[in-house]
Amino acid sequence: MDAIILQILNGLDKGSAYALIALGLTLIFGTLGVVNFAHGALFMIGAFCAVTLSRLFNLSHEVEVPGQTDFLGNPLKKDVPYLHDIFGEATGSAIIDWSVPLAILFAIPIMIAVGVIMERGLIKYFYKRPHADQILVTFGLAIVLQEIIKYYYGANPIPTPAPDAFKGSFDFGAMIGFAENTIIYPYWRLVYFCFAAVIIGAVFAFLQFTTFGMVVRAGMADRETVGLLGINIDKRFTIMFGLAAAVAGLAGVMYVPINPPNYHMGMDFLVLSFVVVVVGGMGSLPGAVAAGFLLGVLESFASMREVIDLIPGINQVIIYLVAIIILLTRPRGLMGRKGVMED
Amino acid sequence: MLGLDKKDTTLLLIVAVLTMCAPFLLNPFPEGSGMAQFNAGYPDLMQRFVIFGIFAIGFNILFGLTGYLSFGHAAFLGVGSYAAVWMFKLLSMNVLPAIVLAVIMSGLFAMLIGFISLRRSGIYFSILTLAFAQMMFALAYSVLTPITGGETGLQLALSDPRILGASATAEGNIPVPALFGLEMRSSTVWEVGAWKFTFNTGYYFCAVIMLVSFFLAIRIFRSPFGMMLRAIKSNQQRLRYTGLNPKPYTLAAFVISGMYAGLAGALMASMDPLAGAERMFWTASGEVVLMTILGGAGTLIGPVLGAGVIKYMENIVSKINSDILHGWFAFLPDGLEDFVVAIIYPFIGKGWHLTLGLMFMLVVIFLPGGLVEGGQRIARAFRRGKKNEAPKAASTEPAE
Amino acid sequence: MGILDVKDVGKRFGGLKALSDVNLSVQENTCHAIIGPNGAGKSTLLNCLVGKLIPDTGSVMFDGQSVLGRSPHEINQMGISRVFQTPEIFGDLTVMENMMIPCFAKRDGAFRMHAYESIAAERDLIEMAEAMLDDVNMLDKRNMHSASMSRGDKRRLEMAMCLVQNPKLLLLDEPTAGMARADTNNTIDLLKEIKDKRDITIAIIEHDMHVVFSLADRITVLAQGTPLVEDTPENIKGHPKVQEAYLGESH
Amino acid sequence: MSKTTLTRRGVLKTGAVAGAGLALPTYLSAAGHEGFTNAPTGSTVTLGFNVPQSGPYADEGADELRAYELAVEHLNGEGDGGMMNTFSSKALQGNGILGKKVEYVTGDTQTKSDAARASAKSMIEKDGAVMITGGSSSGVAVAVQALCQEAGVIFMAGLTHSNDTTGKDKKANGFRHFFNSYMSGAALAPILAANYGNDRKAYHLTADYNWGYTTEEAVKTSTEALGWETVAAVRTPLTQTDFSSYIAPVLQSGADVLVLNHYGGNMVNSLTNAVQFGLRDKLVNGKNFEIIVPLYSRLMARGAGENVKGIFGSTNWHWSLQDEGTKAFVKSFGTKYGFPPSQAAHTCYVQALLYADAVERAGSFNPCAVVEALEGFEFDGMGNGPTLYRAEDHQCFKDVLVVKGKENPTSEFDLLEIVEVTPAAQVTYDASIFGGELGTCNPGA
Repeated sequence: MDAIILQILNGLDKGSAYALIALGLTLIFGTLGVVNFAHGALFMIGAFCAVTLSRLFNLSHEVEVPGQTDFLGNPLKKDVPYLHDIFGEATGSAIIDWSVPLAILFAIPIMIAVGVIMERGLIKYFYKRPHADQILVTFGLAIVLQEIIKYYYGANPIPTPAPDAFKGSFDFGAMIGFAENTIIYPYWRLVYFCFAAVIIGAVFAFLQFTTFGMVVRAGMADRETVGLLGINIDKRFTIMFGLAAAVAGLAGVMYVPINPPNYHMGMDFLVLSFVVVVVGGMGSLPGAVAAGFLLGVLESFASMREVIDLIPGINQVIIYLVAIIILLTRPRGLMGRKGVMED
Repeated sequence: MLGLDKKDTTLLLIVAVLTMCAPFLLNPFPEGSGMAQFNAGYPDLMQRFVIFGIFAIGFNILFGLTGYLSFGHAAFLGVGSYAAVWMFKLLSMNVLPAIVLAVIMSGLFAMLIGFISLRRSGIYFSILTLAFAQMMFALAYSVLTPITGGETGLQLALSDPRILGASATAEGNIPVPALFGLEMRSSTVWEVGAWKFTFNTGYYFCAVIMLVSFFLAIRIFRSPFGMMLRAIKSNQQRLRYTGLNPKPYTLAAFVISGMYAGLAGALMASMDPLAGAERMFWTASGEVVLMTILGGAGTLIGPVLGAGVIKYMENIVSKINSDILHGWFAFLPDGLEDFVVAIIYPFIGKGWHLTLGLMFMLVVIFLPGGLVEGGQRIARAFRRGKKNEAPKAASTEPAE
Repeated sequence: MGILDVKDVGKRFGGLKALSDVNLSVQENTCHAIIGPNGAGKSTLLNCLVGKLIPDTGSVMFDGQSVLGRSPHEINQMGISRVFQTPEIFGDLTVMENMMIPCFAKRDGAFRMHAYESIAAERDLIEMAEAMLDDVNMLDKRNMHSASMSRGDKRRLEMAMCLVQNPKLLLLDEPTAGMARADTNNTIDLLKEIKDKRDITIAIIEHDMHVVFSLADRITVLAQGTPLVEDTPENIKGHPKVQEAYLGESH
Repeated sequence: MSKTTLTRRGVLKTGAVAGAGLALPTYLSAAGHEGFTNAPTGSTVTLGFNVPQSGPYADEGADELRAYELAVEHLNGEGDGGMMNTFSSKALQGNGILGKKVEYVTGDTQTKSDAARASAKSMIEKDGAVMITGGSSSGVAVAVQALCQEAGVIFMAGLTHSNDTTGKDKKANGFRHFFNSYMSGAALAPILAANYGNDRKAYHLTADYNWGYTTEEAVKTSTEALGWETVAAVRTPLTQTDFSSYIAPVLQSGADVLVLNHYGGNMVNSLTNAVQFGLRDKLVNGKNFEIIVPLYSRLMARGAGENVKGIFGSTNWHWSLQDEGTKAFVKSFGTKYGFPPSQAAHTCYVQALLYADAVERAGSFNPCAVVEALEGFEFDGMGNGPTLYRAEDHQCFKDVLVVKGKENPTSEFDLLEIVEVTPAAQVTYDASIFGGELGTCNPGA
């Protein structure tokens, strides 16, 4: 029982990352009808926003440490961040410590700008082009973005920890009456889960309760008619793209303390997020979220020792296996609509 | 000729001449010159050009004609490679049985995966094929290690129990793949002045197979079957109400293109007897999609061009390092040399991916029909320049 | 017994009764029109005839065989060709290729692996297709990209594609919907010509009374999923029930 | 009508040209008249450096490449000579190899066996490389080694840690300086027992591919021999990025040690996740919970940041060693590039020098002569103490370093501290235990 609760928790957490990425992807799919292979790259850029901010905070000048030498025998120099000089050591350290949450504020305008530039500068010319062309151009863009990041940040993962207050884990099992150490859960993952829930809720609320959202939803259902109503769809599409980019970027920012980011993290998530979106059903936001959580939980269960012993290799294929089964039993995924991307 | 019309015959002949003369055409720069870096006329790369050409031609039969975008075609390439290497291990180093088994095996896999995946269309179909291929990759890399060799790949060993043929050569080495004694790796080198041209048995073997594949692809394109496939892409509903069943047609196209992939895999194994699981990773499937679109999906020659360009980038551009760059620009004054090198450096060598990505974007933005469209535009510009007075009837012809 | 016999056909969509107790018999070599107000179930009925939908109850017999449970291509192979409300053609193909596909379907059946043969070698089929194109005055457009033609031409092409198969029954689903008057008249002329020249049975679903009364030998009026009345055009014209059904629609 | 004739004539003409081309075999000359592949003929010799330049190991590859460039400098008599001054064999003169200036070509393995073989082949076929070296994974090493065996050139493996490279998949033309899984296990176990006691319950997370299997096996066997119990061993997919669902059940199992048989990105993520779950703050069975990473790499440790502190592992070499060889190498590398070399850089540098030295001593580039010179070769002064290139499996036997993540690093390079230098004798094993056949050297054409 405790093992099952444990994996459900893990799955929800994994799922929240999948759901966030898939949410942005399906916004673009559903509203714009564009297959965006650069979506993973947006996630990655978000993560590197956090890295960049943390680096900015850590901008330092060198101070010689008396009595110690570096590997070549020269006097050892220690880096002192400028923030320490400006705010004093305590406040300076605290700001550096909180660089990841602060990066959210930093990332939102950047991601929206990236999204808008991408849409206005490139994607807009591809609405009427075949999906194959969209794939090629966005894949090319993803490679370019990735290589630029690699050029400046290298290929290795870059550790960017969470604030000290959120390090470590708490014993969830003990709280609900299980034995000690049976269900432990890291603080930051709880933060991530809540964060994802808030973002998902906000996106839904935005689409549900604003006029803008209404038009967009109508556009997802029937683009031509909305276009005929004389509503400026173009502008709204641009905003949607910015929004999707921001969602992907924020997912990336907050993911940084969970796993150190590297330049190809977007590609690692890309295939998975497409699977999630399709399993959820093309053009369905709730579908994407549900599929994200479902696949996260199933993946967690498949990684249990008992399950692997029973079916060797199941943890390698579970996501794809589930995707195949769902697509064969439910032709349009969990909540897909007819006629979206079926040609 | 061979049941082709004039235009197709010309195309086939051009391709034949190009492939047969590839050792010359791809080595235009004299050995030792600064430009020799751009020579691609060495056996391995020439083999890759034609093998990936075959892969892309086959993929185009499915994607270019029916519009079904498979994102898992590399799985069949992998199956073909594994089957071929197992034939080398167990039966004989002759490439023919290996190729035959590989084509059959990949055909069977394609039949099974196609039968299931073709129950859906559009992006759902793409994801189904992707899922199958990823499952095959993951299993081949891990739990199926005894069959596939896992991480290190399936390779020949001195202890292989080869039924027809020796386990080891007289010198104690592993025998190499051959066609009735004609070793695939054997080459003759022809030195003309500063030029060096390599004629490799394996390359010519692959090239002949590629020409046959290309010829068959032309026949398929021009056949009633090919027309039905294009009709499927155009309007499945009408096709059904015209009394035709699209399912067996798409499945047949899927299996044919899977067999082409298997053939390519077998040839890869024949040129270099190793089969690795990475061959089935989704990026490998993506690569053939990109080759096809880059060259021009639905055209005959496009996929081959696309395959050539991508493989050229991967093998030539990636090998240019900063030393070579400095060598090229040594004639410039020092400061300027460093500046020029600094500008170019991010795009070559380890930055070759960047160039590739930029090229994808530029081609698809400016040449929506792929490289073939680029060629057509150039040709049209020439034609227009030549005879301005000629009526513009030619431009209404469908693109091929 | 007609060539097409519809018996007691009923179809529900959830709680909505789309068709009930439909009985209909189309006689060989006649033109039978099915008319009715919007939502009367005309399209549902048609879809039940061609295999797109399977009725919940009843039977549909064509030429002595049941069509129920068969897929569209099988039903076509039995001899039913269908023309759609908006012309369905192979837009990416040339006019001639559009014509060749039904020719192959007629001769080779639902599937044949003719991957190595050349289309150019099929002289018989090419002649057949050309003759049909000539019949509809489209021979000069044979190499045109069919998507780039006018709607009227597309309609004619679609009819030609159906007719070249020599179907026993031609189903027309509002063939003049959305057409200008001149195009409509052309279509009527074309259909009349077809009717006169060939031994063919036509079932037509139509909204436009002008079309119906120019072509039909018999008319069935459908209202709320049930046949109201079936008679000759002359009798239908003044039939009170029909007027009621159509007046009812306008309110 | 006239058009047709024109075409036909055109075709005939082309055919005639093609025919003429094929009718000139007398001008053709067979390659390799020296009796082996790519025998250097001019005043230069070309070496092929095949390292990952794209993909997750690109930084490691870049460091390898730096080391090779440094080695080439030293071999050609430029720079300060580095380890050539401390190397016990004095055959190298600083005038290239056998008087031929050393040139090199580079290629991108992408850490994929196919791509690695393609780039190695192009070096052999196009650039005339007489030796291929480099790489950052065992899959690539095994694949390229087999290729070199077939082509008749020498392969000097870069970073490859699987037992298979010089075990099951060993080849006569291939040599490995780097240590392997078995040695890691053998070196680590006594230190672990000394620090954590003999009564421990270990939980293994293992990368689900060949290298993972051999490492898991090695660590398991050697720790079990000292009294540890293995509670479970779970395989994780290569493509896994989030290891939470594998880490979370560890505590429940009653284990008090977690062994992460992961490398590269897998290692960074699994270690980060394990620390995130607070495993190291836990007390299980009355003991502190511990984490072990059998194969450490400083470059990768950097990716895991603070999480490596206090975690045991093994490594082939570390720049903080104090022997003369290491000091000389670190000095020349550090002077040139501004930071200390990684273990990957070290092994690559040493391999390049060892090859050059073997050629000098053999007096020939012939692979078979080189193999003979390297087999059973004993040397010192290369940073690892006295070392033997064993003839039976072409594996180097030398001391293995047991290291620990440093608590108070002074710089971003100073992440590991050496806990113990396990003597070579303790990690030596019988050459036959992993099977495989070396075969005979192949000089190629």
